[in-house]
Formats: sequence, C-alpha cells, structure tokens
Amino acid sequence: MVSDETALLLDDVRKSFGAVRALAGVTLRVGRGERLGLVGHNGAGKSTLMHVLAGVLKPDGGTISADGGRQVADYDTAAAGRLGVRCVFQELSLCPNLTVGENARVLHPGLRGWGWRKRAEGLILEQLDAIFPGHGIDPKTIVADLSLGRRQMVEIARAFTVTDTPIRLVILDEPTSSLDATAAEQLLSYLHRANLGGVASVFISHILPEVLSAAERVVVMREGRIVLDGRASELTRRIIVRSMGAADEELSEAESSARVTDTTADRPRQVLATPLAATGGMELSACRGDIVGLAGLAGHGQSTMLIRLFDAWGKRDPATQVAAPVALVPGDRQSDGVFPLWSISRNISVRSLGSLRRFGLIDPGREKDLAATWRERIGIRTPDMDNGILSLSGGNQQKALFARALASEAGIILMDDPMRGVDISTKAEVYRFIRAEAERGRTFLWYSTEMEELFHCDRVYVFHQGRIVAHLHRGQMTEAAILRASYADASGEVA
Amino acid sequence: MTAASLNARGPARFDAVRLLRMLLPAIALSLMLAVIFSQQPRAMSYVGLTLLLNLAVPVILATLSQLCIIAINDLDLSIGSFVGLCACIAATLLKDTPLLGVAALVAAVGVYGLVGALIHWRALPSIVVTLGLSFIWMGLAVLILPTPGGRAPEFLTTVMKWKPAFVPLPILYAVILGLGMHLLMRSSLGTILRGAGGNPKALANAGWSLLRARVTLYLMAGTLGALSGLALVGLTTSGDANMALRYTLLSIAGVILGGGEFTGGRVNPVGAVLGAMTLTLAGSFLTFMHIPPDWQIGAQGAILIIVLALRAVLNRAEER
Amino acid sequence: MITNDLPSPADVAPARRTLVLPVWVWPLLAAAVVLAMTLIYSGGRGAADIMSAAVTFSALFVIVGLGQMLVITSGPGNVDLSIPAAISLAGAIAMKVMDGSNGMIVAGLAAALGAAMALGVANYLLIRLLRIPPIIATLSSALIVQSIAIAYGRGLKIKPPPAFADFCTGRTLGVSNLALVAAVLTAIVLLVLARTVYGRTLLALGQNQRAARLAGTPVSRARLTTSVVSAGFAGLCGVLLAGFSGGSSLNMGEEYLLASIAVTVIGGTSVAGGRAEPLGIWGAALLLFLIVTMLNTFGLSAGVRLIATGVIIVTVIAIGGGRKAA
Amino acid sequence: ADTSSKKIALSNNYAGNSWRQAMLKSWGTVTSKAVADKVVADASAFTTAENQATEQAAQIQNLILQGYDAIVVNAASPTALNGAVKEACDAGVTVVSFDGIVTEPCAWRVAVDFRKMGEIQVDYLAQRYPQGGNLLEIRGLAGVFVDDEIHKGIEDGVKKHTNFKIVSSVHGDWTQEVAQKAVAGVLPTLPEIRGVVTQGGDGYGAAQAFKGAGRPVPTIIMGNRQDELLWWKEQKDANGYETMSVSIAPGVGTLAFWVAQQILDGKDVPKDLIVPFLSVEQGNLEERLNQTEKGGVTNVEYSLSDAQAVIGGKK
Ligand SMILES: Nc1ncnc2c1ncn2[C@@H]1O[C@H](COP(=O)(O)OP(=O)(O)OP(=O)(O)O)[C@@H](O)[C@H]1O
Ligand SMILES: Nc1ncnc2c1ncn2[C@@H]1O[C@H](COP(=O)(O)OP(=O)(O)OP(=O)(O)O)[C@@H](O)[C@H]1O
Ligand SMILES: [Mg+2]
Ligand SMILES: [Mg+2]
Repeated sequence: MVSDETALLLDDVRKSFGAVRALAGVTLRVGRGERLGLVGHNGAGKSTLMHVLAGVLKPDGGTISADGGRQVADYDTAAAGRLGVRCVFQELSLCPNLTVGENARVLHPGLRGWGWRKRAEGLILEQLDAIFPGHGIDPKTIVADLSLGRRQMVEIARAFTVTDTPIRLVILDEPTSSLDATAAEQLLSYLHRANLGGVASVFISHILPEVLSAAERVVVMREGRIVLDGRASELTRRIIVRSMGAADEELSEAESSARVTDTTADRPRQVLATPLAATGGMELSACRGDIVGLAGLAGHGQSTMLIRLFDAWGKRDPATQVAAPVALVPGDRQSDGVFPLWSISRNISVRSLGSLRRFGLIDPGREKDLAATWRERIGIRTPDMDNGILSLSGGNQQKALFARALASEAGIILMDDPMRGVDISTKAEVYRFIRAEAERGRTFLWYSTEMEELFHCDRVYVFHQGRIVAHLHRGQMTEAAILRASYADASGEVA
Repeated sequence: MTAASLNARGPARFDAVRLLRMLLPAIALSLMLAVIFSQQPRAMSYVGLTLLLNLAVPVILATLSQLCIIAINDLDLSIGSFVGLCACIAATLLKDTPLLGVAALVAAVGVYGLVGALIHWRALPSIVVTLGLSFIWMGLAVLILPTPGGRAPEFLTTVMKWKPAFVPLPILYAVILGLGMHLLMRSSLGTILRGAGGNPKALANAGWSLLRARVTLYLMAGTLGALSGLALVGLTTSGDANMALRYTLLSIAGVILGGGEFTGGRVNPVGAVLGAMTLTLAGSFLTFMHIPPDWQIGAQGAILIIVLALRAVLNRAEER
Repeated sequence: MITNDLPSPADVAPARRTLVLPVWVWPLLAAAVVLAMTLIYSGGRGAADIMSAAVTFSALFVIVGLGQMLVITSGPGNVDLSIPAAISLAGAIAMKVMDGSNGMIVAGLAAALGAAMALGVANYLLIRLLRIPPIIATLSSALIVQSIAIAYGRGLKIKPPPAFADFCTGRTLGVSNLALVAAVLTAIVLLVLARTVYGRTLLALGQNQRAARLAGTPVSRARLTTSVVSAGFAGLCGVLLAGFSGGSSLNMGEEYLLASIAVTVIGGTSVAGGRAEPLGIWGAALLLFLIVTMLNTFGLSAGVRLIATGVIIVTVIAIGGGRKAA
Repeated sequence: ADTSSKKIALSNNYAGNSWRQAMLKSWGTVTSKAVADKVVADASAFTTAENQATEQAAQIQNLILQGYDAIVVNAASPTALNGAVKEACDAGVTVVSFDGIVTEPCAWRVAVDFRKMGEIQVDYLAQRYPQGGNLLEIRGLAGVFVDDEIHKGIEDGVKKHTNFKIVSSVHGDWTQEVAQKAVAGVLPTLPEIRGVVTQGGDGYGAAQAFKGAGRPVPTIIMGNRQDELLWWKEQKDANGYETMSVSIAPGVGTLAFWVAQQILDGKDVPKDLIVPFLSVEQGNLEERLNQTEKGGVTNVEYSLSDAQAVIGGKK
C-alpha cells in the first residue's frame, strides 16, 4: 500500500562519532503508510539513522522534512513526538522499576489527572491484545519482572498506543531479536494491518526472511551509506546478503593469506568448554597455536563465553577448562577496556605489572621499554607514550588494548569483537600480527561481527541463542555457510 | 513452548522472595514490638504506643525526604542538619515573626532545589556537595539559635500532641504519610520522577527534562525535611541546632531497610515508613532489653548490621 | 571499512604546551592565601610559629587522610566512616598496653595497630560478603568498636611512656617528629600508588572496576588491602595522637570523621575514584587548620565558621568536581 | 514513706569522655549499694547510642513505659527534652535533672551555677593580678547550653574587672586534642597572655600548646582531670606555679539519685537545688590529687546525708 505522499524525508544526513563515520550522507524517503525494511551488517549505521529519525541524535549535516517537503527546524524528541514518530530502540528503553502501565504513561504526557493509571493500563493492554493476542502480560507487573521477550512485547505495543497525536511512523530496531517465533509472526501480521491504517513503519532486522515478508521496500546499508534500495518482491535473500557482505575479491585475499595446514591433532589442548546443562549445543575446544573464531549475530552468547573462559583460569571447573593464563582484548573500549585517566604506556603495562618488577617495585625503565617496544611492534601513532590514552584515535586506542594483551605472559588471548572502530590498514597489520603470534604458540579465541575477519581464523564456531550451533573448518567456511548458521531460526536450519 | 513455561514458573518463586523482602521491615517491626510487649505489657496500649512511636514521626518525614533524593540515584548527607536548622527556624522566627519564619523556611527549601540544579548542571557527586551543605545548615542554625531554646509555636504543639480517638497519633501520621507518599509516587508525576531514576536515557528519549525531574525531587526533599523539623519542634517544644544530626544516617538506613536501593529509582515509601519506625524502635528495644550500659551503643550497630545483612541475603536469593 | 579511520592530525597533536599546575598545588595556594590574611590581620606576628604549629597538627590529618584517600580512590560510594572508632580504640589499647613504661612501646604499638587492622578486615567482610553499603557498614562497625573502646579503656587517660611522649612532641632538625612520620608515610603511599601492583590495581579499579577485572588485576585483594590500610593508618594516628596529647580519650577521634573526607576531597582526590592526590592532602589539611586559625584570629563566631567551611567544600567541588562533565 | 519498692532510672545522653565515665561509675557504686541495702528496688543506667536530644527523648518515653517511678536525667539539651519530660510528669514520674538540666518546670534541677563558674575564674585572676591583663578563652561545643552559660559568666567577670581583656576565644569542643590544636593555632598571633580561662578539662592541652610554642605558660585555670592536677603539681613543685581548678564532680549524679529517692520518700524538696562546684586550690591540691584515680577525674560521691543537707540548706 505504498502511497506517493511522503511521511518523512531524510536528506543527505551525516553523522560521525569522533573518527567513526556512522552516516556518510543518507537520503531516505518514507511514504505514508509504507512498510520499509532496513538491513545491514553490525555497525552499518542503521541504529544511528533511526536515532536521528527519532530526534535522539542531532545529525552533523542534512535535513529532515515532513508533509510534502516542509523542513522541520530543530528536530528533536519533542518535534518527533509532535509529528507522531515513535521508536522501539534496539537497546530496551523501558524503565525497569516501573510497571507496564506506568511505562505507557512515560510516552504520553497527556496521561494524567484522575484515573490516568486505569487509562494507561487499558491503553497498553488494548495494544498488547491487538498485536500479541494471548500475551499473558498483566499491565500492573513491574517491567523488571518480565522476561526479555515480554519486555520487548511491551515496548512494541507501547510504540503503537495513541492518545492525542496520531501515529505517522513507527521505527522498530531489531524488534524480533528477543521475540519467539509466534510473537514475531504476530508482530509481522500486525504491521500489515497497521499500515492499512496509514501508519508507516521501518523494520530493522538481521533475519532476512522476516524482513522480506514484513516490508514492501527494502533498504540495505553498509558503512554508513545506502547501497541498495528496492521493492521486496524483486529482491532475494542472496542479492541482499551480497550487497551487505564483503566483496568476493576481499574474501579470496583473506583466504590466501591464511595458513593452509591444519594440524590440530598433535598440539596440546588449551581450552575446553562444554555446554552448560541448560543450554545444550556443541562443545568448544582450542589447541596451542589455534585461531578460533566465534561467529554469529551480535549478542548470541559469544561474549558470555569469552567471560566464562576468562574467569575459569586458575579455577577448577570441569565444564570450562583453561590450561594457560588468559588475557582479554575487549571491543567495548569505553566500558571494558580503557583507563581514561592513565597514559598510553600505563594502559599497556597494566596486564604485565608482575613481570615489570625489580626488587618488588615496578621498574619505570622496564615499563618504558615495554611501551616503546609495543609502540614499535604494533605501530601506535603518538608522539609520546606518556600522553593520555584518550589523546589517541579510537583505532589506536584499540591497538593499545591489543598491545596490553599481547605484551602479557598469557598463552590464550580472548578477543571480544576487538576491531570496532579500527581502520582497514590497521586491521591488516593486526591480522598479520595475530597470525605471527599464533605461530609462536599462542591460542586466539576471536569473536567478531565482521564477516571478513572470520576468514582469518582456522576454525569457526557459530553461536545462536547462547549455544554453539555449528563448527566449521577452514574448508567449510564460506560466507553463506556462516550466515546460514547464524540466521538459524525456528525452522531449525542448522549447519 | 518451553520458554513460556519456564517464565511461568520463574515469577512465582521471585514473588515469594520479593514479598518476604518487602515484608522484612514489617516483620522486624512486629518482632520488636512483640518483645517489648512481652517485657512490658503496659506498652500495648494507646498511651504506650504513642510514647513508643511519637518520635518516629519526624524520622519518617526525614526518611521520606531522603527517599526523594535516593529515587534519582543521589544521596543527601545534609538532611540531619537541615532538619535541625528548620527546627531552629520554627522555634524562633516562626514563633516570633510568623511571616519571616515562613519566608525563611521557603528560602531554605528553595536552596535545596538550587543544589539539585547545581548537581545536575555540573554533574557533581551529590555526596560531597551535601556534605559541604551540612556545614552550612549547621552554621545557619547556630547563628539563629546560638544556645538551645526558643519555643515551639502553639499550633505545632497542638498538631503533635493531639490525641485522636482510637488510633494513636504516631500511627495515624505514619499511615497518612506512608499512604500519601505512596500515592504521590504512584501519581502520573511520581511515575515520571521514579522513571528518571530507573532509566534516565529512556526518559530523555521520551522528551522529559531530567533537570526538572531532579529539581522537583530536591524541592520535595526540602519540603519534607522542613516538615520534619516542624514536627520535631512540635514534639520537643523547643529548638537545638544539634538536635537532629543523627537523622542523616537514620534516613538512609530507613530507605534501604524499607526496600529502597541506592540506584535504579527503586524506592518504596510504605517500606521506608516502616523502616524508619523500625529504626526508631531499635533504640527503644535496647532500653527494654536491659543491655549492660557499655554495650548499648554497640548493640545499635549490631541491629543495623543484622537487618541489612538479612536484606542482602534476600536480595541475593532474588537474583538467583 | 570504507570510512577512513586514520588518525587525524588533531588526534596525534603534541601535548598541549600550556602550563598546567598539578591538582595538589591548589589547596596549598589556598592555604597560603588564608595564612596571608591571618598575618595581615595580626600585623605579621608569628608567621613562623603558625606554620610550625600548622605542620605539626596537619600531620595527624594527613596520616588519617591517606587511608581515607585509598578508600575513596577505590571507586564511587566507597568511604570509611569507622576511622574515628579506630582512632579511639587504638589510642586506648596502646596506652593501656604501654602503661607508661618505655619497654612496652613496641608491644603497645603492635597491639593497637593489630586491633585497628582487624577492624579493617571486618569492614571488608561486611561490605563484600554481606553486601552492606560501605557507608552503613562502616558506621555500624564504628558503633560496635565504640562500645569495645568504652568497655576496654573506661575513658581513663593513661599517660604515654615518657620516651614515646617525647618522640611525639619532639622535633628533629627543627621539624616536628609527627610531621616527619606523616611525610614518610606520604612518600610511601606515593611510591606504592605509582610503583606497585597493588597501587596500580587500586587506581585501575577506581576508574573502572569491570575493566580492571578484565585487565587481570587482583581486584578483591586490593579492596581488602585498602580496607586494612585505612583502618591501620587511623590506628597509627590514634597512637600518635595519644602520645602527643598526653594520653588517649574516648572522643579524640570524633573530629576525624568528616575531616578525613574533607582533606581527601579538597586535596584533589576524585570522589568518582581512580585519582589519588597524596600531596593534596597536605595542602588541604594545612588549609583547614589555617582556616580555623584565621577565623579564631578574626574572632568570628562558630556559626560563621561552619558556614565558611561548608562554602569552601562546595566551592572546591563545584570548581574541581565538574571537570569530567565539561 | 518506704521507697524499697521504687525504681529509679538514669537517662544519660553521652558516655564518650572521662567525666561521663566517672559519672556512670559513681552511679553504679552508689546505687548498687542502695539496691543491696533495699533502699530502692532498681537503679539502672541507660545511655543513648548518639549524643542526641531526639534519642534521649525517646529513651525517656520508654522509661516511662517501663514503669520507673523516677528518672534522673543528664540532658542532651536544656529545652529539647521538655516534651518528653512533661509526658513523664503527666504520667506521675518524678524527673530530676542534673549537670545538663532541663527547663521544664515540672522537673527538679540539681544545678551547678555554670555562670558563676565562669565568673569566679576571672575573680581569681583579678585577685592574682590586680593590674589586669590579656585573657585567652577556651570554649566548649558550639550550640550547647553549658558552653554558653560559662562563657556568659566569663564575660560577666571581664565586665566587673575592666582591666582584663579577652584577646581571643577558641572552641575546643570539650575535647583536649581539639583545644590544644586550636590554641596552638592562634597563639602565635596573640600578645602576651596573662591567664587562660577554660570550661574545665582543657588546661593540660593548653599548657602543652604554650610549651609547644615556646611561650611562657600563663596562669591556666584547671579543670578536674588527673593529668591537669598532676601537671599543676609538677609545676608547683618545680617553680611554685599557682592556679586554681573549678569543675563539677561527676558524682553529682549520685546526689541527684538521692534527691529523687527523697522525693519518692515524700519529702518536700524545692524544685531548684544548687550544688557547689568542686574547686581545688593551691592548698588542697596534693590531697585532691591523691584521691583521684590515675587517668580519671576528681570526684565526690554523695551520700543520703549530703543530699539531705543540700535539700535542708535550701529550705
Ligand atoms: N554513541 C556512539 N559513540 C561512538 N560511536 C558510535 C556511537 N553510536 C554508534 N557508534 C558507531 O557508529 C557506527 C554505526 O553504529 P550503529 O549503531 O548505527 O550500527 P547498526 O547498523 O545499528 O549496527 P547493529 O546491527 O550492530 O545494531 C558503529 O561503528 C558504531 O560503533
Ligand atoms: N561532648 C559533650 N557533650 C555533652 N556534654 C559534654 C560533652 N563533653 C563534656 N560535656 C559536659 O561538660 C561538663 C564537664 O565536662 P569536662 O570538660 O569537665 O569533662 P572532662 O572531664 O574534661 O572530660 P574529657 O576531658 O574526657 O572531655 C559536663 O557537664 C559534661 O556533661
Ligand atoms: Mg543497531
Ligand atoms: Mg573536656
């Protein structure tokens, strides 16, 4: 039911976070009552674009207009609200300490005065019933008490509640990531009905069949740009994956750089993690000198597995055996990695303090040497290693975190999607480095959301909903195979 | 679906633990009362309950004030001296020049709001700002009332010494305050204020001003603190700058005991009222237990530890 | 990646050339200003004597402040409110064990420090095992210790052994021995923070506990050490104070409750954790002492003095504390 | 009337200094004998965890509930307990306050004339130094009644003896260490000091501060503590140092106990009783010092007959 009327128009929207260019000039039109699907790899800029659309982020450049080209100045959350733009954010934005009904109130300034609670609860219940019949959610429950899936249902239903302003557009950023198949089905069929009522929707998901059935038009984003825009009926899964995936020639290059021999058998085993009772799935093991990739969609248990291994060193845990000291390279620099008050040199040495001691005290000379060595080896671009770590660009900060782990005595290096914000040339350096270190006997466990990185691994475990659903050896590792295993859905399609 | 059936069993167990945790202050309170009654049956009367609990009224008000601050993930170390200051204002200015007294109280509450704004604008740690503020309140109180004295205005004594039929006054006030705050926090405005502590980002995304939420809560805290000072003066009939310093700790402990948490906007007004009464009674409880004088101080610490440790145990049970 | 993520020139620009004064200099400057105002009022009388008294008395605050600083540095919400109790208990134990005899000085010192450090362990267990918030845990343990101190010492003021009293009130090369002890401790703490695994762990922990854990530093051990050292320093202060003032008394720790926090924070240590400024404590302790002296010299009333103290704390925080947000 | 079935409680707000410890100890010795002799049935002591009027008010209310016939109070505040005291009186409980007295008219007061205590310090100095001179005043805890009273007394004295001048007044918070610090801080800015007027207990600290600053030690009015008296004795033996000491005997609590017992006995006791403060002079210094426990405070415990004398003398 695509109408020619424009609900909202984004024109040449640009947005950068420091050195990371999240949106490199995006122009996107959403028609009145149109169902738009948005896909792209992790970090392609989908969420950023939707944040701009919801008024949460101010773009660095570009305009937003509504109602036939009328440009909206000072587009912010309030303006978006007035226009009837609603958003189900990727990270849940309910207040966990409030009840379901109270969370509906948060979205509607008009819900107050006598009996507001009844009205709010009625409103959200009505929507829940409309979208997810048989949901079994009591609007008086506190959100923190709901399972993740039900929270997601509440958040979706909340976005469709109406008090005074009619809804123009609902943005759903990976709404099905924590819904079970039935609920996802219910949502898709509701979107069809809603759009008949003139409500436009933007549906973001990594589950391609879902997108293809939910949307009339599909837009593919890659590296902050729109690389494909077409009618859903004319697109296939293959075309979409191709447009958002790594180019074929890059793949072959990666493959050629990789080691061909695979002599796992005669090397001592360093890591063995058997599935925890509740989760099921395959076991994970790695030997000396292995580079093992952990693949799958973001948030399907890869980081949890790495933390489990990290904590297991030095402990007797039959389910998780780790035979050598471990070091971790975090990907989320801000919350897991960088010590912002410290110099680059201190940030690197913190994992190796024990060995830098002389007469019980950390020797500044050795610390300096260590920093100098790694500045050289991994190429950290700074005039002085005593500068604050935040003076580095994101990619170089990440290199410092690599240096921290590699400089240590650890025999096992855990990498938690460590290439975020790292530029292409640096990546190449780091890949070579990892390969060299593996040859010297170190074991790498490497979680990555970027497809081409996985091709630098000897083997790949694919994760889905906390379980390992596939184990692919070098010969079996193709983009298609990995994607198929990652997108393993209710149909039970497991490699 | 397996997921659904798992979920169905989950909340039921959680609820039992949560219920126990919510009832903890009530249980502690009834236990102490039971021990006191068995030691001294005559405490189980209208007069007895009035005497046991009437000094809990200002503590309850101070605790609710602290609750407002904790609701937005801050902490107020100045509430004790603020209550003292308001008591001094009530016993002097409010008695002698009512207009000036009211103006002074309003100004003091206004300063609370400004401090909230300052904390928000500069992203300051509330602990240190309110620590400094406590010196200022204390200094002002000593300036207003250099030596204990003054007299409570008649209306305050009347309000605090009133003997309603059937229900002892402190219990009546506790119910009114508990219910009132409960309703306020459940109101459409209170919902937003608690939401600001629960998920500030979500609230900002929905177009609410966090600054306004914080200032509102600080103003509410100031008002409740001022009321606490007035209630205190009504009971003691005169003012003293050092009178309520202990309320700072009592109020924090009361909120936590009542099921509140330092972060996440999780506060429970009814629980806090019960917590405040429990803590007030803890002191009395020891008087009835005939603890040797040397250990009377330490026993207070031990009671605090026991009750809070119990809460931690229940919390952990809930996490599982 | 198509986007070019090479560091832009701005990112790798050389360190700013503008002269930035270390944080710890500010309280020292403020102290100097206050001293100057006092001297202007007194017509320049007694500058050297005021300074010498200030250094002597500040020393005790510095010792306690160093411990509190380590606790505060271990992250937001961490604070030790049992310091006054540790001071009183350690003072009482030391004086009773020494019982005025020079031969027992070492035994008394050991007993007092042992008791204080046991309190530190108890605090750690309350906070970590029972998960009681540090504020309430340390306050509760303080109440219990206060009872112990009363039952143990009965408030009797036993004189310190002459040799110990002489040491505490004496001077070496014109500098009071207390100040020398505090200076040595400050140097040790500076060294520990900069050059030991514990020190680095503590600073990392305070900046980001999760990152510190993932960087493989011994986080729990550092927390325990911090708790014990804070109580131990408070105990040492108690013993020295008893020696300095002719015996211990039950209430001699009271003024250190808020003062220990105030000197730490005014000295530039971050309440958010991760940044410790041992040298700033000296400036802040001198500042607080000199403010009292100034206000006493001016003949200002107690009320005004309290207000001045509060205004200083709020001002220092509002200027220094908001830097992170800016 | 027979008081052997009567119960008397001590309500105490603070136990954190030597004076209060001595008070509690005296109370214990005297009342346990009285209970053993069947003069009264019970005489327990109760101390609040914090030195706070609110806590003490609650404590008094509990004591009413526990059925005590009389409550002897050392009050945290002269006025902030009035509400609780009035409730006690209304419940028929006899309330006797001492040291920290309460102003509620229904209660009895065994009071020390704090104002007088301040005044006679200046009187003594005026008699020693007719030519006058500069005084340093060490005050107590700001905002507390006793501190204000003694301070007023000292001001009275200075008004009377106009050739004396208070050149500085510092707050020692009734803590020797704080007093010593405050004095050491201002001392360098002060001119020559003739005398130091105190609130008791800070003499030794002040002497240490003068010694530390290398200044001649003036005439410091002493308090009640053994270390002060000992220091005075040492100075007296060494160089004939002369001064005086004024203080309240912690045993005044036992006097209040006997007063309460007499009231319960049905005796007619006036509401305001004045106890003499304890003063030590150059002459009886040695004698006093010998009676004082090492590290404690000078004390007098009162007997029934002392109480009767005080009550009688008043009539
Ligand atoms: N607040 C932020 N600060 C810094 N960088 C950010 C921020 N938000 C996003 N980015 C970066 O911008 C880029 C685009 O992120 P965005 O969240 O839009 O990706 P996405 O397409 O939604 O990915 P996903 O599928 O993982 O949700 C990423 O490189 C991300 O790291
Ligand atoms: N902190 C306090 N709070 C309330 N009253 C106090 C306090 N300190 C002293 N007093 C009161 O001061 C009076 C006498 O105290 P004084 O200073 O003589 O005690 P002290 O013997 O010096 O004890 P210490 O030296 O241990 O403080 C008494 O009325 C006592 O109750
Ligand atoms: Mg996204
Ligand atoms: Mg004293």
